[in-house]
Amino acid sequence: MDWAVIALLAAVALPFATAAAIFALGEARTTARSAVNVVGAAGTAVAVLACAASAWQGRAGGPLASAGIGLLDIGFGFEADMLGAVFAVVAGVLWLVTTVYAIAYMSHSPDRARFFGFFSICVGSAIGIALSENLITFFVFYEMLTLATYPLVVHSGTPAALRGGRTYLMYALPAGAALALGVVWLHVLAGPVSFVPGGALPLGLAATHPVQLTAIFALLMLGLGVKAALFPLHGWLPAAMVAPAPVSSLLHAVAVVKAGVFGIARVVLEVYGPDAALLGLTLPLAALAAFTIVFGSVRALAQDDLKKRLAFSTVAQLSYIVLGVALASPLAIAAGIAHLAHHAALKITMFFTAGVVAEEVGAYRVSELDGLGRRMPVTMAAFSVAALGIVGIPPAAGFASKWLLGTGALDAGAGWVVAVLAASTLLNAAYFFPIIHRAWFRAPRAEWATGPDPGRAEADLRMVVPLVLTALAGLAMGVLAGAALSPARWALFVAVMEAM
Amino acid sequence: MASVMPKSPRSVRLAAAALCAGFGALLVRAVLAIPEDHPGLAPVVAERIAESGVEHAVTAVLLNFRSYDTLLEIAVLVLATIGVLSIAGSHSSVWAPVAEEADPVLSALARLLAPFMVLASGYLLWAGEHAPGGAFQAGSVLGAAGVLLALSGYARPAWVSRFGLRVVISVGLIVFLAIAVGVMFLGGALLEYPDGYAKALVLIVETWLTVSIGAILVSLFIASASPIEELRARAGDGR
Amino acid sequence: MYEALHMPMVDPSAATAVLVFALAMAPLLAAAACALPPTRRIGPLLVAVAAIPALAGAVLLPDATGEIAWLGIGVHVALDATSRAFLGLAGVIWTAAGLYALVTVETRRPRFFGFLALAMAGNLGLTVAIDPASFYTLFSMMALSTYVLVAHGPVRADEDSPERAADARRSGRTYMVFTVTGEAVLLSGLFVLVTGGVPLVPLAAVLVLVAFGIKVGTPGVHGWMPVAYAAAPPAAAAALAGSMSTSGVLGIVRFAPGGTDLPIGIGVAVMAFGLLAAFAGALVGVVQREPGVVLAYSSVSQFGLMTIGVGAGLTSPGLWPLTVLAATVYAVHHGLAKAALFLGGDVATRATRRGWAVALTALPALALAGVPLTSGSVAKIVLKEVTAAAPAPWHAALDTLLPLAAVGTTLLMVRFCYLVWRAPRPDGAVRRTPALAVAAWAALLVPVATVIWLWPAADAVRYAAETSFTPYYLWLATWPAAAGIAVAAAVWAGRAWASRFEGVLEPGDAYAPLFARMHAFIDRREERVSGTAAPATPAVSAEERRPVAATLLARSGVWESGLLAWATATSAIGALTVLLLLLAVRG
Amino acid sequence: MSQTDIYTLAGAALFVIGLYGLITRPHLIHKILALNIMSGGVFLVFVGIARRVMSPDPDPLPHAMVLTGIVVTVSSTAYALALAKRIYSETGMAALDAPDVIEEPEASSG
Amino acid sequence: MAEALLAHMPALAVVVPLVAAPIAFLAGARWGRPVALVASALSVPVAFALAWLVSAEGEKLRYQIGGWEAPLGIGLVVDGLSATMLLVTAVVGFAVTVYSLGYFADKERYRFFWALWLFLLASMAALFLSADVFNLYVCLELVSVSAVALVGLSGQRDALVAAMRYMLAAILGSIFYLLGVALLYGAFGVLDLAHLAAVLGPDVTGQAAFALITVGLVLKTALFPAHFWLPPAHANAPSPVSAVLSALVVKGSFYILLRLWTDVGDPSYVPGMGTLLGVLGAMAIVWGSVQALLQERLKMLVAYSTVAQIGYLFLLFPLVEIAGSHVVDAWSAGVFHAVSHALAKSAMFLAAGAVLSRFGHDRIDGLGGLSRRAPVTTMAFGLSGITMMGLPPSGGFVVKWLYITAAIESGAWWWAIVVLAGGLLAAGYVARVVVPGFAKARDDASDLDVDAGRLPRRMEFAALALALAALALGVLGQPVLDLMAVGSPASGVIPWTGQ
Repeated sequence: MDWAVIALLAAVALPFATAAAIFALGEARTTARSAVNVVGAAGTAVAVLACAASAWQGRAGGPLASAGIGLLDIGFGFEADMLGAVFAVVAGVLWLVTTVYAIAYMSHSPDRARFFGFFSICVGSAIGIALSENLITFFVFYEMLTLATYPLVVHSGTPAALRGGRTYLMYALPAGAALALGVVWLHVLAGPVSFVPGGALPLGLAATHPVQLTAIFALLMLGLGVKAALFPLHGWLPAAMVAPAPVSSLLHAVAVVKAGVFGIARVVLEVYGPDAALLGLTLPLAALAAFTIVFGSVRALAQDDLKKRLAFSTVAQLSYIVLGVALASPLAIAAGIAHLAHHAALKITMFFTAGVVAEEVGAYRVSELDGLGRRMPVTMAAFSVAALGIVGIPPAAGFASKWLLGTGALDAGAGWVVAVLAASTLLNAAYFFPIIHRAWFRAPRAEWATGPDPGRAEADLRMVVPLVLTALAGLAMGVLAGAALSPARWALFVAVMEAM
Repeated sequence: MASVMPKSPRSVRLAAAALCAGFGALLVRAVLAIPEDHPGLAPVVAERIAESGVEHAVTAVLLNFRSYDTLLEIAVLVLATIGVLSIAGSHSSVWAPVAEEADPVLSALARLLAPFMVLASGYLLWAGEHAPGGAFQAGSVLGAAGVLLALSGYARPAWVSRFGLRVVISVGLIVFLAIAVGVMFLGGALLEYPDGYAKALVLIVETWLTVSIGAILVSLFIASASPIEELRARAGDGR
Repeated sequence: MYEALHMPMVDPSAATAVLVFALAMAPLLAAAACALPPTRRIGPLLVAVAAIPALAGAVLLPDATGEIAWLGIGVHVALDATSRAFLGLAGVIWTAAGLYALVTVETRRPRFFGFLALAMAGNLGLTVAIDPASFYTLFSMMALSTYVLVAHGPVRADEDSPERAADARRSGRTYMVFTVTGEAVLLSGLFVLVTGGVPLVPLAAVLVLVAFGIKVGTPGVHGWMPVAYAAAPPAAAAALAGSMSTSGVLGIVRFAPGGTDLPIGIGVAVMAFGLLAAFAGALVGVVQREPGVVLAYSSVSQFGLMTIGVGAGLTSPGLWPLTVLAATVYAVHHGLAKAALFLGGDVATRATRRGWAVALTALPALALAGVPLTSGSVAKIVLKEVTAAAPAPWHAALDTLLPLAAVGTTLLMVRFCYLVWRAPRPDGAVRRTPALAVAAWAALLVPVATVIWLWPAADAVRYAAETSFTPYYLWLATWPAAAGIAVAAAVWAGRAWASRFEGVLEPGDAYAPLFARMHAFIDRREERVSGTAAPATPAVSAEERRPVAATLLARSGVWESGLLAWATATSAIGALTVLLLLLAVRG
Repeated sequence: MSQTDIYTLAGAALFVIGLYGLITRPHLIHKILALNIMSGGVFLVFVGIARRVMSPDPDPLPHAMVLTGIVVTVSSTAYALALAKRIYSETGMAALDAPDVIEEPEASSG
Repeated sequence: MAEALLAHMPALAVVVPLVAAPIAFLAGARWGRPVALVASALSVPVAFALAWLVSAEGEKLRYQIGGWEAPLGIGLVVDGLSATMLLVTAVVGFAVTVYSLGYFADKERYRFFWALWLFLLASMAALFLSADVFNLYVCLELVSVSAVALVGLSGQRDALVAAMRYMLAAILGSIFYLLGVALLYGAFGVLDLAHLAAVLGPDVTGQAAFALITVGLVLKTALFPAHFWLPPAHANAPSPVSAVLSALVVKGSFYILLRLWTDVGDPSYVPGMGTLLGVLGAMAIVWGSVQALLQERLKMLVAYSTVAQIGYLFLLFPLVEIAGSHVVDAWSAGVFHAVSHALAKSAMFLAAGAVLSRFGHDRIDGLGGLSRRAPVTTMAFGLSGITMMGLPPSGGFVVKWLYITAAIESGAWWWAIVVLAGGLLAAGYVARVVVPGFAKARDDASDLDVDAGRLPRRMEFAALALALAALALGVLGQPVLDLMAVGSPASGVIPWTGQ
């Protein structure tokens, strides 16, 4: 086994091993558990980066690191390819950051062993999703993610949390059923489906079985659309915001939701490939994504709860990725894939901030954020950078995706997308700028001034440093979008491969 | 027991009658279709009976050709007995005198009959080798003797301890199993009696089975026979 | 972006371009200085001088082009005649504004200077970034940072109050609505422009023109301008009016698809909007009560004139290079003059005895009016060269109308000077206007007077400069100003009657009621939301309504107990037996 | 219809009768008895089958099976009776279902 | 010696627990425990050895008891199916034994448990090995009596009534079965399964016999609507017993059905029978799940879950009947379900039993904060719930995968809908237990006794181990799939064995 295979297996296995160790250590041994957690996360980060490196080595059609185990006639397989590496690195690296954040954030919370254990499982599932070589492996990890997220959503155990969790399951489980049906059906129809850039369906199948393939596509989208929060399957995401901040940050802004869009990318690009357009499946998907973008933004506008506003923003932003993939021109695909990383860094920053704000000053609503910039300037600066980035204000990363998406849409002959982007930009600004405005331009709320050092009272460094890092990453990914190995450049490589 | 005998509603009875009528008709159809032109396994039994160590075909089937059935059947019997013991309350309710005061006539009759019944049991056991009979019949008679004694006020003999009771219930099965497994050490399969030993081994098995079956039947009877009121009273005490 | 897939070729001449860009980005360092605690004190000073490197670059460096591939999604930089002019303009104005702010802004300095620097960097950078993405990036950086400046509130600590700060934030809100809309339209337009292909060029043109139209206060999308100009601190207003709005002109010059065969209607429409701006700006402006608002409407009017030129240029492809030159010259002239007016107005109102200040302020005012010997007269001649080539009815009409517009400009300037003169005197403690502020203003007057004469070799400009001394043009430049002054005198004479018109139109004119409603709505909503700690949602209503499914579910439990009853169950088995036997014996 | 059919038909009849009783008789002892009647029916069917065989002696296999079956039935009946008795002693009831499922008695036959 | 030992493995699988049973009876309350532990532990290597033998051989093994060849004597047959079931029995049996050591700690009341328990294990082994229809009857009775005796063991009122109901149903089922055997013998004159398969022909008596046997076994398997005895019996039995009843005992009668319908005959022997069983199975899935949603007691919920999960077993028949060349997927699905459900359901009952014995009640309403109070047990319950839902990675998922594949392949896609709907309903009832477990522990809302002591670790971990095993089947299930395919009716066309 060469290093690449070891890295591949380690990337998938380490989070699960970490989870097992956390469960075994139990509630009482906080220090050991945290140490294990950080070490596991760091190891995972290294492993996913190594996977990315091996994917980069094999980018020109060279052999990719792969491993698997047989079951039925297809088995579970893993492979470190360029597309998967994007998601794996995003999930793996942000996990390390989030772990540090979460250890501080949860330091006074009960049931931490349970929390961190399931958290690790979620990340492992996300990485498994990223590195899956075929549809069934993908599905297995996808469903694991579904379940492992649940305990985190309901972690606080309040009635609201339980309600949120129930809503989550009500969406996720039927979706899993639809996905299962789609996956099996496709397997029956097309045989084992490995992900191949440019599509994996046997030649001529689209011509002979158009109706079945369309139905399967619909089932798959139904299954994946829930995690991707495509309208009208998005309802669980705002409800799931009852989860603790680290969950909202990494899972509901990155790992879980992006598992959905990543799956859509896999299915559209590497299963259906050109057949998707041939069967007329991409345009409806693009239209749905476009609608979701506008819809999510409009809903975000009406939310006073900070995390819900962010959640609806996520609903809208995820559809950028779907839209890019559905448009299927190289630049649009690149936009989608790049946005996977861009949005991750930006949105996680915002959720980190929301958590810090809730924890430190007990503010949960946008209307409670008056003057917060003066109370915790670094935190709110990071938030503002991220918000501007999401709006698509250059030079933060959101703009790079938006630019690629716009040009890609026109390449694909879908000029209407530009109008959607414009509308989305306006709406994004309309729901984010008031937050920034409040934080920086309104007089601070009276009760905050009573602290020992009212002017400068940032939260625990273990929380502030992660969110600053992610904000900087979000900035850097935009500023250095053209640099080698930037997500945008990487996405372009992938997109060119996919489109060939 | 209870003074009222409830019945099901008329609708249930009508539905059941209709169902049973239909079922009966179909069953008759199936039963009448049983072919009469094949011999079953009788010829095979007849062919191999000489190797079985017994002369009577049914006994040969029961204790040699299909001795495995019998082994399991004894297991059922022992098992049921354990089950009864497990819900009958304490050991003491088993093999306890059923009646407080023995009927003098019954008592005399029991004294008179019991030795003969034991004797008859022995005969049945011996006869089973070549004529209808065998361990079950013998055990039944033995059990009947025990029941008679119990009904006539005889208590459990003092030497029959808890452990002793368990031994006597299970000894037949244990011996049977020991022989079944023991012959495997002689190179055969399970229950494969070595040539020439079949007769003796079958007899040994039957003898111990008779003892156990007798004991089991008595136990079952007595466990079921103790007065309900007494049981209820005991249950009431327990609460 | 496809090129980005391969490693970019290193262009030897690119070094200069990279250097220019780096110089333009120098304010970012100053911004960082403002943000970081250790250097926070010297941050403002650094900001004040942050534009000087770029200015030096504009003056000293040779023409150059190049690409910085790793930055953003690839930044294309060019230092050519146009960008040199705009970079120079920006450098001068930002330096003056920065120095002026350094000594006049007393409140919230770190934030103010930090964002001043960000806006500065964006403004300086966009003058040399020639690819759409980078231009847009820097344009956005500039425009959005400006929000902080507009919403800053009073600069003097003794005038600061929550109410006034809130007023400023409302102005900022207005600014933001227009700016973000502009960003979105611009982005759309740039997308279409870059990838839309030939058939979509008209669409691209319209989108780009609308987007930059917002920046230059084209009628219909001008509403923010009077509000923001008036609300911004004077230094910021000077930069905003002098340089940042002017970058809208640069945007049009760079990205409006001039030089191509556009439908003539676009050019004509642009000219029509320009004319409307020129006259309506003047008419609405003269009834305003605040000097800043008057200047804003003056900007509307002035940009209208430039718009007329652009419109004319768009009507014929061959005319575009001259149009670019004319727009550039006019933009530089106007930018410098307008910045000087803003600073001068502030210097004057700060003074108790303000005669000298008003007098000096009149200089750029006269330049705007285009009186002879001023930059205005030359700029107008260059512009006229373009409009002269406009299609048939327009060229004649413009000949008649443009001088009338100059009358309007003169009236606005008179009104401005009057308002400054009449502005309330600072009471009580005498606060001297800082010498550096006065110096910064005065320094700005120098290029106002000189730059047009020192314009780098461009035949059209040189020709215009020479032409401006011909009697015809002297007359042409003089009479509108004279007429304007005459009208002003007449109004003064009839001020009892005329004063009824004062303030008939709020800043923002047609938009004013809209703004009022918007602010009222948002303010109300914010108050309401802030006031209630928890939303009044019914706690159990959803739980208590029992859906049909739940009822069925509960009912099924009853059925199950029926199924569990012995008679039912065994009957079911009997039925099953009958069924199975029927299947079995039917053969 | 041969002579042996009488056995098998009688067995079938017993089976059905037993089934009817099992369904309709709520009393536990009745149910146990009904099951025994059904078993008896099955044994009769076996006996009939043993006699059908084309040989002078009856087939010993069904007989052996009947014997085994009897012992098994005895065992389970014994356990069922013990159970019924224990239930009665615990609950005072000799039926499986709550009284409301069963109709009120028409007459006492105890 | 080793070879001789291997040759006797089929007999040993029965004999080991069967010998231990009376010994445990003799040994009494105290010494019955080690006897049971040793015997159940020994069964595990025996079962593995058998599995290994069968895999190595690649075809059915026969063992003739008493040395009498088939039509006369009784044979034991070991093929992939029986080896698989034996393996599951041994593994679950051992885990439950370990659990029971904790559950029945020092309880004189349960002194007969160990003997009854070993009889049950022995009878299950005998049943899975028997190659003779009449011997199977005796095995069935042995299973039933030991199972019923175990249900009634506690002597509590509900348990006794449940046991009575179970007993009557079991006897009724046996009688139907025996009547079927009588008719089979009457029709064909043989009892051995292989000989029966050889002579089986279209014959009214034979078909009626199959119908009667099916009724009897359906009753014993508690397929809807014959499930009336199961919920009270499984819910009121001592928890280790519940585990084995749900995991193994119902599978015993299903196993015989499977043998008869896919090994001796095939579903087309009585046309329409497969579809009928499938429809009942589908109804069981829906009805059982819905009832599970309504239960107030944890163990009742789990019992109704069994009613539902039994339905999955019977989906095998219509799919095998219509699947044509895709028999393999449907058949494997059914058998694999028997395996994975056995592991998961026993884990579930053990977990439920742990809750019940620790907190003294199993009212679902009173389980708030369970995950905090008993994390390992909650985890075990949740993990086995994953198998119930059929979500990956679990054995249940493999089942779902195979069933859906078979349904789509054969064009009978509605069975796939049933399978998926059942998974969702399962999620519903699993959530009813797991969700309150996450609820914030408030003193007024939780009914969990704060002072309740710790459960013995072996109890909690026995449940967890079984749940993990069920989960592992979803990833590492290939050896099991390979094993059960050996000598199966579908082995000729099973692609994964390469045959």
